[in-house]
Amino acid sequence: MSDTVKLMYFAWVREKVGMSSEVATLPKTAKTVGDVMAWLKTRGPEFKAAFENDTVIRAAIDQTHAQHDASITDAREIAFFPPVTGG
Amino acid sequence: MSDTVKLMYFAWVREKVGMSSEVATLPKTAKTVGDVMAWLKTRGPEFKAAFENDTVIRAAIDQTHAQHDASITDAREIAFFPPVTGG
Amino acid sequence: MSVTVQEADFDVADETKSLTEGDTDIGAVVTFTGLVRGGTTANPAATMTLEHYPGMTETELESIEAEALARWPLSATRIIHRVGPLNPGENIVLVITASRHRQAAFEAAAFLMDYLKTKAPFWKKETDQDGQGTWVDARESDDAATRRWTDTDKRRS
Amino acid sequence: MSVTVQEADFDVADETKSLTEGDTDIGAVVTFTGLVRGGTTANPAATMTLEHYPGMTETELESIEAEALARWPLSATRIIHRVGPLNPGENIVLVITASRHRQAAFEAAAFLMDYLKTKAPFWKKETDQDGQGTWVDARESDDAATRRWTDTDKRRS
Repeated sequence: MSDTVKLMYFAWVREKVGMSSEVATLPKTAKTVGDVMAWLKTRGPEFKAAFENDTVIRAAIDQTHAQHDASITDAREIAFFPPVTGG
Repeated sequence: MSDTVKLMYFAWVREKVGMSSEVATLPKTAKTVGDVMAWLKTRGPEFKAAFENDTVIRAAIDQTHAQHDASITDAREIAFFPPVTGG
Repeated sequence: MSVTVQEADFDVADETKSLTEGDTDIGAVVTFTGLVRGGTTANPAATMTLEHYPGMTETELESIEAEALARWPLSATRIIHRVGPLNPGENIVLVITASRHRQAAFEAAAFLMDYLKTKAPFWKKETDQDGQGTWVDARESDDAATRRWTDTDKRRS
Repeated sequence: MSVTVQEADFDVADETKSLTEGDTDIGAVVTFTGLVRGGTTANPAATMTLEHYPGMTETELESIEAEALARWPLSATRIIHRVGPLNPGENIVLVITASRHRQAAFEAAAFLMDYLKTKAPFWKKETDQDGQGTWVDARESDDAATRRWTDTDKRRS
């Protein structure tokens, strides 16, 4: 992956972290979606609150649904959101 | 049943017998829908042609679907038609 | 909760609106529209004429509708079936179901069409460009579609 | 064969007409309309706000539509999903399927809605009369409805 990645937050994840997107430099040890969430939790109380119960949070890499163990290699955009409720 | 009954014919049954309805006096031996069809076949070549392959013909007694072995007791109206093709 | 047999065309939007207007408990509306298909290159477009059994048709359709209302939690249903001469592309039949939830609306609409196809006394005759008329044959697949909803047979025996 | 995400309302009749006009090979058209339900007496009508993930939404909907076209012989499909603030009784989503035969149209419409409900990145927030906002929870029954179409999982792993 490039040095920086765009992180996006939707619905109550967005509300809890207090922003809809940011450009972040991830630690080199972050290899999967789960690793990114673990790192995000260390970034302050609002992130800790948002990702506390992280098993319910869904993710997408470059606008495609991704499991928590999915590799983030070459990812340009990683999004975090609750289970979808459209329709 | 009363002495007379209204007989109705639809679709190709109607076309083959050459009429859409008639009031008929059935023979006292006719107890079921099948008996009526057997009697109708004896009423001339057009009826014989219409009811020749009578297993495909459907019937209704007083506007309710009826099997060939259904009793015609108290029937006021008996209809004969091909399998339905609406919709 | 009403059925109509008519020669005139119907408007799906108008029918949907009058069925659902003012009822905010409805979360799902399914409409099914059946149309006259055109012919093939080998056998070009035929006109269709729909015959029915006045009186029994309405009774059967109301009975089918009552059965759907007993099986699914529906807010409203509507059945319109046209009769008389119809050209390719024209509407034949309309079924509308409205419910709180989509599954009930979908299932009830499919049920209504399956039952209508095998129980309601309508008959289609196609007339080709040479004026040759042919009564449309019933399809075994329609009987099979109806059987999936039940094993019982409601005909008198 | 198109998907649209928009704030504006849609007209089911207009969309159906533009999808099917001139194609006399269509014998069956199914429409599904999802609406905002009103509240209960205990918890009166709330307004709803629909958020989505621009870009991914369209990609997901197109992928769902392509999957339906691969599974059923469809003449045409249409998906419209609204976003932004919506009041009770207002339209949320429209799915239209057109086919030669009714079974394909019914099944494909139900499939599209099941997939849309569990794959397309939309989120609903309800705001009650006191201004209190609540994100709508996903329903396990929606996941179950989607699983009936397949055992495979298309998510990256």
